[in-house]
Amino acid sequence: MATKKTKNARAAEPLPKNAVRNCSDRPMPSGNPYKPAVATVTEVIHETAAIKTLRVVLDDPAVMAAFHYEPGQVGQLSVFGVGESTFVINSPPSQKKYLQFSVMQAGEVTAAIHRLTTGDKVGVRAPLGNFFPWRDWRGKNIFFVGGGIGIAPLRVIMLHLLERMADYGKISLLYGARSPRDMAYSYEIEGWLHNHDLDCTLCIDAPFEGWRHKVGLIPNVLLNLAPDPTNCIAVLCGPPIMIKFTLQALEKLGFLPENIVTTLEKRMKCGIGICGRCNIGGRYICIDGPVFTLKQLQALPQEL
Amino acid sequence: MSTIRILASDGLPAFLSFLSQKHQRVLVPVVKSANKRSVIFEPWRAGMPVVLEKATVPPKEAVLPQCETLLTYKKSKNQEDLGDITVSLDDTPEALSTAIFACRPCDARGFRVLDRPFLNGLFPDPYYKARRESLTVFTITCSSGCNTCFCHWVGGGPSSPEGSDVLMTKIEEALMLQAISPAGEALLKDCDLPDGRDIFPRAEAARKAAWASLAPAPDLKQAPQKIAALFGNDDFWQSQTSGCLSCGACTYLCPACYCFNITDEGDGFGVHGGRRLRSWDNCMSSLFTHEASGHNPRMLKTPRMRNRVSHKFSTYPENWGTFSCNGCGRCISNCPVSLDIRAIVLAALDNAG
Amino acid sequence: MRIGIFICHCGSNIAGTVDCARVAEISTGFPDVVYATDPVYTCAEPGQAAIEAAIHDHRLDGVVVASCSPRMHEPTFRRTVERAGLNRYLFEMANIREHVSWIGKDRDANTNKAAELVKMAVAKLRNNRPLLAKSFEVNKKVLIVGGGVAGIQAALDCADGGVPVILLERESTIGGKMAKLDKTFPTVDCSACILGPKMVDVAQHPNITLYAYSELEDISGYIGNFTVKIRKRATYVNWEKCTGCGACSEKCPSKKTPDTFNELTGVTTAINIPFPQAIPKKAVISAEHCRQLTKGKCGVCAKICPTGAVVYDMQDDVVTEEVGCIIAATGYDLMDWTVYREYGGGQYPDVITSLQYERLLSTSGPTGGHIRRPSDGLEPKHIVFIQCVGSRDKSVGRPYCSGFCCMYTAKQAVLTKDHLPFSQSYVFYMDIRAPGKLYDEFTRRAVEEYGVEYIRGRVSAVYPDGEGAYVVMGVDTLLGRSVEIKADIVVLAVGIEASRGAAALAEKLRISYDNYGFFMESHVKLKPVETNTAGVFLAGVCQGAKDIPASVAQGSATAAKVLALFARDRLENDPQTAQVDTRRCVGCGKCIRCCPFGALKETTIRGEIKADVIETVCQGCGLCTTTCPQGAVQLSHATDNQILAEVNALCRC
Amino acid sequence: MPVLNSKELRIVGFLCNWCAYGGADTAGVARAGQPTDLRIIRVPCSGRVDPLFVLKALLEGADGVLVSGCHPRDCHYAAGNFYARRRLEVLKRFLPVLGIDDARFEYAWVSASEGQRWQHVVTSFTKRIHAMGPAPHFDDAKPLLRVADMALTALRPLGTAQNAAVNELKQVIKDKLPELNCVIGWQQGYDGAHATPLFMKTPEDVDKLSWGPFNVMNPAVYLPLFKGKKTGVVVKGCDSRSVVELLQENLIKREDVIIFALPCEGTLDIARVNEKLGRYTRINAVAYDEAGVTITADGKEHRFCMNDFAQGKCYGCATPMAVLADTRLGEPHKVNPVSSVPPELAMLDDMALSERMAFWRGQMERCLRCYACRNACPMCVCRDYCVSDSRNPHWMSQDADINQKLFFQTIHALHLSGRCTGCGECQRACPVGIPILALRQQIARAVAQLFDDYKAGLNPAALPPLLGYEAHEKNIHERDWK
Repeated sequence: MATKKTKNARAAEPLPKNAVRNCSDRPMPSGNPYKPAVATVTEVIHETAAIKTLRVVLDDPAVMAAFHYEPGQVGQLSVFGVGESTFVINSPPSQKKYLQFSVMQAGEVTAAIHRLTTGDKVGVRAPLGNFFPWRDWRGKNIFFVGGGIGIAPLRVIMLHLLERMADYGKISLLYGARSPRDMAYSYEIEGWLHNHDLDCTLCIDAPFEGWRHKVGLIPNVLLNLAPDPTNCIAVLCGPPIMIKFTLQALEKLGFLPENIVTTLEKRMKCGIGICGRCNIGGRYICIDGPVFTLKQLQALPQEL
Repeated sequence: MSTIRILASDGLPAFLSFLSQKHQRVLVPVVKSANKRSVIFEPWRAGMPVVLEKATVPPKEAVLPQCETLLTYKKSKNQEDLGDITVSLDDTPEALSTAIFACRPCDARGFRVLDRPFLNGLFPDPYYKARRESLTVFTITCSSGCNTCFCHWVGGGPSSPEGSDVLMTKIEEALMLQAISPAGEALLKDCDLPDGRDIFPRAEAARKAAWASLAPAPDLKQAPQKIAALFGNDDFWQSQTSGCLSCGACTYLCPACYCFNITDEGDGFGVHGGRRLRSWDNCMSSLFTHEASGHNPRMLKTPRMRNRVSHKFSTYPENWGTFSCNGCGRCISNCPVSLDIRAIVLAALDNAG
Repeated sequence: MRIGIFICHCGSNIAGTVDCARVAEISTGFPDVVYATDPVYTCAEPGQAAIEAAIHDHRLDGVVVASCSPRMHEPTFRRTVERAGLNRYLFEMANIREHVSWIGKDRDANTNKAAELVKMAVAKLRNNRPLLAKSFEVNKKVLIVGGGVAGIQAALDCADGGVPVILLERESTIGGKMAKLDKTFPTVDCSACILGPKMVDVAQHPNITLYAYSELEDISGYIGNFTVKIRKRATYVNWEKCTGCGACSEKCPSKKTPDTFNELTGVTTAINIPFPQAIPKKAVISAEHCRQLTKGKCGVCAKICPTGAVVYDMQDDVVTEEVGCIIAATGYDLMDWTVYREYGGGQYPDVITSLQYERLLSTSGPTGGHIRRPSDGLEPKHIVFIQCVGSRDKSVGRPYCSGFCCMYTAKQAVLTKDHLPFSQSYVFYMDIRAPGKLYDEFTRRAVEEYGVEYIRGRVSAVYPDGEGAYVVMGVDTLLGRSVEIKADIVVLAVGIEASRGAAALAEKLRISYDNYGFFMESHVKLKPVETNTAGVFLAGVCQGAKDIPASVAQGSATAAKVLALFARDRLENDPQTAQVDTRRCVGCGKCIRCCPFGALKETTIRGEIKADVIETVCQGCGLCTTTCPQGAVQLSHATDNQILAEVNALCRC
Repeated sequence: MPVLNSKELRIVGFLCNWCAYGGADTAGVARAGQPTDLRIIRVPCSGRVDPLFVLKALLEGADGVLVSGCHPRDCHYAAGNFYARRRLEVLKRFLPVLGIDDARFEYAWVSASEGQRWQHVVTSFTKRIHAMGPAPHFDDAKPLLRVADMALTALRPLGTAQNAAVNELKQVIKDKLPELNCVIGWQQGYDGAHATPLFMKTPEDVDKLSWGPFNVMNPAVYLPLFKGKKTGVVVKGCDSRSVVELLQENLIKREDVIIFALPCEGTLDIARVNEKLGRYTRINAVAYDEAGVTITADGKEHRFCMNDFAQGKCYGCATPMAVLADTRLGEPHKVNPVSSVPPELAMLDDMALSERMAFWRGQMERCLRCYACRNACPMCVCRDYCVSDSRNPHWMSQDADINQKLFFQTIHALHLSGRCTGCGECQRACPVGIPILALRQQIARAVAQLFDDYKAGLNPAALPPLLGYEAHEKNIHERDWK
């Protein structure tokens, strides 16, 4: 009864160059992009009062084994019955046993994620979005600046680079939070501090009893550290206000816009460039981002 | 020359019945008269009075329903260990093979606007695809323009064939049916309507007359750049937006708007399971971009209006090479406060010029 | 979530008509349920232990018990789950006893219904969130409104317990109605002799601050932290200086002032001290009757006063006090008995109320304790007492029993015989209610030793016989005949109602009151002195009719409540309060207008007006949640989503 | 778990914890046998029972809903049941306009000691529901389309306000302009048959101000957006009621708004005008006379007499002049003070319950959920935070089904209880012409019946009735459960 047709004429329409993103090197889900893979929560880590880290394993062992992503790519994590939300996969790709997401509680979905316990089922649509161009950074110094939950995407790229130390120059991290209690990955930080490959600086906003590290707002601490912009890529992530002032600090230090990299976050639904929420002008954070250089952002309308 | 058939007005029920045999549903415009005349596409049933008017609501629903189930998720328990849950997903698209009968050229062009992001983007949309591929579009050409139409400003026209499988033109009491696509061709060949090649010249004349009735169109070639350049001009956008009520009449009645929302209903337990729904969403609503943190990049109606107009006349063209506005004018005629997108675009051209 | 279900058999109370095992089995199919069982007695110690064990063994983070009414055992089970480490609000109950097994016999229907109630409980529980109480400091000071015997008792007990007391009295002296009584039943001891010392104690107690001639103006705040405004009415006498010598009263030329203390049975002076034992013993000028204040001419008292205490231009003064809790002990007033036209409706001078008669009996009364008729001052010979005048009478809207009239009528009849040995008293009664200790014995003595004639029946009319006496017409229902008795004086046992202004006070205190103005206790049996407003307690007749021993007992009971409350330095609120989602609130203020407790206020967040809940004041009714159109105010533990979950669990199937 | 086959019907009870639930317990303790149909949801107070819970239950499949709480004056929370009584009574009078039998919903006061009374209430209510049988559902109704009869007589002469003192008003506005953020009014829209809002900031803007039968929009809708900024607004009589209601609810401040008023002689029902005009390319001329407008479109003349083409609300309008204004210019026509039933409501009044259900089924099907009704409503101040889009609370799903669409309309209508001034903007804004104003009109009628002919937006000092109560309600009587 139904007339099944292929509309050849339609596919043949030449597309303007903007419509075709160069995504050939990007791992992407195959099949129905709206259909999540069912996964099981294997571990829940209480990072801070507001942040939990989830480790999940895709239920289909074959899919899990073949799952491949690049550092910086995100996943749509869903709690069935509540909805989906976007988070960076912050376990390094070398970690094949599980996928890790760090989630700060803000709205309905994140609250539901915070209520998950070991054994609960979630849906994962991943990997989505672009990634840090780490291959292009070979031979350079990398300076990471993370504020609050912004450490999550930095963690994956940082660990990824540390695994490839030979290819890079000096790797530094400046990680700031409001107070020691607001620092995620506290159980790893000691290791970072003692890692000879990493120059790790911690700071908090206000003095705190027993705090042995720096005190001050990230941009100020950064200006004091004064990293050399030559042959250096600055990668930053954090809340909007921190980004704003850190960018100013980096520019002051002489970093060029093309050498400043950040990841953006906006409300997303489809995650595949259609639903119309996460656009900045004609670019969609979900497919054209989340990783942007400052130079790219400067070319876009200022609507963040 | 493509296949041409002639459909006498009294032959309409028989032809719709023929289409019904070929499709799971045939959507036809019918009058839903209330205190305000509204013409709505509805599945045809024998005896249903069809009006060949421009519908109040475009037939976008045929490919992008107001609400559809993207997937059902069903949770089942392991009886040995009740905490051990298995989730099964079903993502079969809800796709009835559909013929749309008597939409307007602007409506048909709307499908083309949707096709690009849904079919040609980074991720083809399987639900849209399933419906689109089983869709046949019978478009009726317009005999004249109307007070709110501006299809010819944006690349269309009263007899534009774009997006149509069959183009129909009214000649006195009959309809001339002209195959446009191979699918239309096949359908017309298959039906038992008489050949209409001899009336084609009359149809052509009618189409020309319709074109002639239109006022000259302004040149919108510079619109994408000019609107993009106006991005930071808050005064401009504010002055264009002050009357806007932030309702969704413009977007929901637009054949080329396709923003959507995804929401979950139900926890997944029980016989029916839970459903992940896709529903129309409205970029003019504050909640559209409202983030869980409370941050909202388009909290005020001014940036929302800017985004809608930009999408139609600047960023969609930037990505896809053509406007995502077909000039159907529904957003103008149905705006509760009679805002006019034409005026905004013209003002933008003026302002930046 | 991991939910455990416990379907209680309650012995055979539930299992008799509900297949509990089947309900447990059905429950395993409900969302997030990982464990279900059907213990025989869930509330018993082993049953509770089994819940705790299941929480540990099955990693439960939510529990549903289907058993009796949550009004019975919800607190019990909340404590149980809390012992096992769960938040007490991650618990729900399904009432399958009172609402299922006890009211239906159809086993299939009951089993199905029980399962559905469990399903609803599960649906709600899945939306429950842990709630934590907040603690706050307590201002350890108590305000007692009303200085009658109940208030006095409460004040003394609180003060003895070390709590500073503010005692508020509307009249110029404390003592209340009891101070007007001559003797008290059943011991017939002198009222002034037993109350007087207590009143003196009040005056002398270092922990008691007495505001007489004062009223409660306004109140705000919540348990532990009330702010009260007290209006000290102008007495026109500086009480600091007044020694209570009474010289002013002796010389006051305005001698026709109605004597309210004496229930208008006599007259007094415009400046006076109500009675010799008054506390405080201070003079007050009645502004309506004082010549200086009404006509601007006189000034006698000011001249005569040895300490110069009279201040004619005194104004009301409003003082503010901070207290932690409040006791209402506002007592009663007599109902307007003049509606009884058959008794003369207030026109016959010798048809008087029992309280007036009490004043005639009292040595400090207008007749110096001699019983004389108001009309002609003669000693009466025949005295008729009519009971239930405005009690147990639906026709005048007074369906309740005033409680103590039977006893005081007997007392007054006995005292009458003592005063006038040759008199004869008659009592028309409906029933004799004498349930207290030694009460029945007392009424029998009245009949047997004092020859009071009790006639069971209602009086249909009282009218003058034209010779200075009255005819009382009634029916003796025991003998089934009508009776006519000649009376020199008729004493009406007028029913009581809440004291005037009680309703207004209740509204200030945000407590409920019934149709007659009596304040509502929290639970008629188990919380008789608490109200539904935390930190407000009730003592005495303001809560309902009771006699002196009961009032005193209740006064002490409230003191115990106050002392218990103040034993803690900090209080915890019930976390089932409203919460405002400031992101959704548009600041329209509808919730603020509706809140019966004033628990919502406006606040400004980043320049925008939002509603804000004072959690300690919020009582958790949820009216604000219903009122807020955008659902920005949600009552914790009864949120829209929680109730919707129950509705959906029921209706969507 | 379906309702026991043939034995039971679905009856939902909302009981306050303190009285009614206790009463049900007391009945249980007394082994007072009852039908098994009822399922009880325990709430703290009957005041917590949002009428929308009742509607939700009825729309989702309940056959009956019973609400029970403390007797008036016995409320554990002092006044919760007083509020509940008003709201539930309004709901009860609202249900029939939807086609829902109001006998399927009842409320009763039962104290904790009244076990017997509870037994009686449950038994008789269950019997009643069984006598009515399973509730019909909107899903199953066969769509019915019907059009309201618009042949109406107005309470005052309708016209085109040709003599209105527009020029004087313009001068007044120009004089006031310097102290104002802007003045809201109307100007000609994309053609002579359509007006669009005008935000006057300069004298040149003021010159664009139009006054006449095309000024259909209610400018009050914009006022809350200018909260805190002194703003002027030109109003018709009906618009002024919205302004007053906003003042009543403290949503705008009197000192922040300057009201300019001219007498209104009625506005055109643009939908009917458009229908008569049909498809046209351009308007050549619009000519006004006292009684109507003549529109020449594509060379063809169309005559629109105000008496035939006014908006439905204009016929019954009793406030042609602003009820509150800082500047009033001109005298309005005298209004004949008779009460009239608005046309859409009259149409529904004439229908049987089943027809009303079929009617709404037929109407709501085409609802697009665009929320133009909501956003055009001057009283819908939650707009951006409307429960229709919210997940917490999660009243509605995004399903495009009849129940969701109708439920939203009931939310809007009930939220407007005692607040709706009947400006009709919801209905006018609806792009697919659903006569949703009738639902608000029924609420307004119920409120007027219950609360001494109260009408919203007439007196800035009046307390909206659903935000208050009387201990003794003159027009709400307890139902007899004996």
